Amino acid sequence: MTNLVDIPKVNAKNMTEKEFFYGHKACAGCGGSVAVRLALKVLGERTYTALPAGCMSAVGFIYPQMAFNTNAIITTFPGAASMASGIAAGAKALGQKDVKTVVFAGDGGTADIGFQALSGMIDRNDDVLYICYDNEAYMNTGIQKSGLTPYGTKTTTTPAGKNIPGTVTHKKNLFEIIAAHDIAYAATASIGYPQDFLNKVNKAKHTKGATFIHVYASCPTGWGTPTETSIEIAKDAVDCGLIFLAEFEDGEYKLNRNPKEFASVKDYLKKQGRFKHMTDEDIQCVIENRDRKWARMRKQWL
Amino acid sequence: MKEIRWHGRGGQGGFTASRLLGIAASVHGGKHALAFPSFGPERRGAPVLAFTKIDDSKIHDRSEVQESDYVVVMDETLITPGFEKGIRLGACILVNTENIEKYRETLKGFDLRGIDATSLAMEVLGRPITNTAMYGALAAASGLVSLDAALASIRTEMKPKLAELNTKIVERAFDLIINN
Amino acid sequence: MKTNKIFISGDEAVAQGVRLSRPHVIAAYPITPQTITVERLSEMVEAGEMDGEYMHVESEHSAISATMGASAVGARTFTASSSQGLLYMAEGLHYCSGGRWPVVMMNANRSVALPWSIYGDQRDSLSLLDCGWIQVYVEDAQEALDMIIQAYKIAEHKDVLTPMMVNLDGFILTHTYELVEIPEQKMVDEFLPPFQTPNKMSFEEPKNLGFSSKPDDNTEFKYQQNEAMFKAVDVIREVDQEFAEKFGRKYHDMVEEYRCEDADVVLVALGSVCGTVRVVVDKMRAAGKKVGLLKIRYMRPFPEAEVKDLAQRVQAIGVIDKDISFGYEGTVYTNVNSAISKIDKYVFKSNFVGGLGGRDITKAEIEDMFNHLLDGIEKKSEEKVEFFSLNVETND
Amino acid sequence: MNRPKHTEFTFPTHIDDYPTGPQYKAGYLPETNAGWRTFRPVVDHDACVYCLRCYLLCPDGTIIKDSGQIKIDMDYCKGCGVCAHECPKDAIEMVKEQL
Repeated sequence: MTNLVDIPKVNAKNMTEKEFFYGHKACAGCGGSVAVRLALKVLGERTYTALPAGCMSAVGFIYPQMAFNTNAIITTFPGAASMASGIAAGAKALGQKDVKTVVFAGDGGTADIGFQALSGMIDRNDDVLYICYDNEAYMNTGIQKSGLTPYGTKTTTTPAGKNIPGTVTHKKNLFEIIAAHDIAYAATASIGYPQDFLNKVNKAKHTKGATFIHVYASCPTGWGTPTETSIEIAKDAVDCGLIFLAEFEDGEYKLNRNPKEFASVKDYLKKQGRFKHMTDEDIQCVIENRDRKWARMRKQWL
Repeated sequence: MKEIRWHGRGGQGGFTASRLLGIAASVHGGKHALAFPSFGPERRGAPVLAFTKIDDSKIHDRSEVQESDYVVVMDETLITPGFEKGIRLGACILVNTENIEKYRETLKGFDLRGIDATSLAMEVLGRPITNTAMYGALAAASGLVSLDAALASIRTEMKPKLAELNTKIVERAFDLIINN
Repeated sequence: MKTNKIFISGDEAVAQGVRLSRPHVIAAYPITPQTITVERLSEMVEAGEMDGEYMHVESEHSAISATMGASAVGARTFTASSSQGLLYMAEGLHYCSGGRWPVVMMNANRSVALPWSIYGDQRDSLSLLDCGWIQVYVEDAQEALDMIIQAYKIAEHKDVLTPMMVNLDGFILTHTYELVEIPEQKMVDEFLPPFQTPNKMSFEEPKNLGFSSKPDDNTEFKYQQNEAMFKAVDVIREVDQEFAEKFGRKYHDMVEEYRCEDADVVLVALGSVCGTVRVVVDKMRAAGKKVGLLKIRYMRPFPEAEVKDLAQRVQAIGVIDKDISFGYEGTVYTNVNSAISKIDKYVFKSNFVGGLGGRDITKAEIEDMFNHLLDGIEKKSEEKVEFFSLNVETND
Repeated sequence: MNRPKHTEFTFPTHIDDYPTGPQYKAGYLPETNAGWRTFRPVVDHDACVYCLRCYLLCPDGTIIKDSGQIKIDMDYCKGCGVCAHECPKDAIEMVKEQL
């Protein structure tokens, strides 16, 4: 295995000028496209990209407009990981060297419908980097609840009203479910911390076998935020502790950021249309859940 | 066409014997053969059937065996009421038993042949695996395949060490029937 | 010609055909009665008799996804399934044909739940007739092996680029052992060239695959796909001819007529039951009855020309369906009927639905069908769609 | 070529003009996205320190490094304003598009 310490860092100054995701039809200010664009710049030319049904495939490949300036393919909704596995197996069988296969799938495509295939891909340790860009709902179909939609979120299938305060379940603990497969490398990230994300993609690129990155990626359309704040809001989520930055490597968890104090959860939520309806009680529920999670992570991971 | 029905218990090798017969008849005997188990999941210990069809020309008939010409019973406890259904009158029924006479009354109208395959298997293999003994006995009783073809099928199908023991048992069983 | 005949099952014959075709990637999930095929393939990979990657996928959906992915980088691929597994692949089957990836699949024809049944009928593949795959049905283990090799050549042909499903009846073929000739690797290599396709991602010529199309273009892509299926008819003929010249076995292209040349009535069937029908035809012919068999080999593309041609020559046609399209009739019958309706002549017709969930189809039953058709041409029986071999009385 | 450029597209007139199946040249762009903008970014190069934060974070990758200066591909900028909002020197201003 490559000594990860020796990998040259990729940053804004030295990264390739090539754009691999260009001319796409994503919403203005789309956080998912920041994640896809940056990851592909780290991964480079010799990459096969697989995307299930979802925003990034819907905005990328509408004949004749081909926005992936690299080899890319749309997969079935449940079959992103398995098609990527097949690509990696095909490339190996054909003797192709220095090739990486990457998946970009949304939260629904990853934590819900695509989960079985993802689990199989990790189990087989196929040479695929699976990146889940998490915007916390099915955005491509018009904002419906997924397994990664957090408590309190108003979506079109979890409307907030007098009787039900929007989504009543907490986010599925995707990162630890993935880590429980004893995967070679997994990480969480946020486009609000782009250099951290670049570093993690770079690490995954140089790790043979199955790797996974869960990147928090804002959606101004689904979240009810101004387009220009997409990066800021993804940073706020980390700063208020609702999203954490961590890695799982060699069987060990690592918290990349462990702030003494969190920024205000309420401020983060109230910036977004999807949480506008939340009462102080609802917000308290979110905070308590965050604190439970952090207490456990700090106890077990540090 | 000759149709052979094998009675055994899951794990006793009845289907293997049906295939050995098919191999002997086709690969080593120049005839055509089909061999198949009673379809479905095989559970250890459960009563199971296997079949072999042998003919001089290509066998097209894929329907179930309804009039067996030969029946091999690897374990005599498998002779239960209704056993004789689907057996052609006058067909040869070969039973692994110490005493074939006790079936004369219940299985009237059939050509009954007995062989104590269990003792033979214990003597040669040291284990009560009777499928190849019954196979050798059937070869002798039916003349469907020659002894040479039967022995050749064992060598085709089994690894050398196992084949050595099993050719011995086939020969012994063959002799027992011929000289009986 | 040097021959090598071994006594193997239909499942094992398929595995031999796959080995000889040298796929780069095999992805499959076990399901009775297909499992033995993938077990044998795993053993061949383990033993170093094959170079391909064997992927232990976690479902049939992933099996078809993985083969598509591998095909999309230019790899030759194989998968296998049956019944519930095939249905679980259904999304991928449409996807694969639309993507023009010439994946080759073996399907062990098995009943579809509920009630659960692991035994054979053809409802699995026939209910997926419209998913854009070439579908061939074989009659014995030798044909199964030979058709796997042919399937790659047909599916990968530049005018076709369409996936192909080789169907063999569960248990009756998959689990029955018979003498099968194993072709020489060298000859298969000469017959089957390496896989080439424009429809792949490569670093020399990067591509975006599997894109969306707007209403402006979608129909054209579907037209193209349909055209490719029609072109497959010619390719099937060429490949079968070339195969016959090379290996000495000919499978009569789209259909095989058995003793139809002067027949008054003909039974149409798919797969292994054709063998039993042959036996009955011989018996009835010996008794002076002018009966014959039309073995449909390909259900897609459908042998319309062949069925019409036969209908012009005979007075009655019966169709055995090991399937039922609930609320109507057997699927094979619907297709055959559609072809017959295009000729300007009355043909007495009937549909015999049976063999469901593994029930045996007996020679006596087949003889009854022929007699019904013979009566029909003398106006002594009526056209019907019936479930035959029911064990109980019905309300009709 | 570092990024694909807008390319004229000839619409198929014969069925054979279509690719065999859904596959096409990567990075082929018959359409621009310029029409999506209400506001356009305008860079004050004197204030810009070339930190490249805007380059890094542009969702559409339209910011170009050009020997010490940034340039913006206005064919594909959608005017989201991320660059202006994230600029630590306030060197980018969003101004209303004029017809």
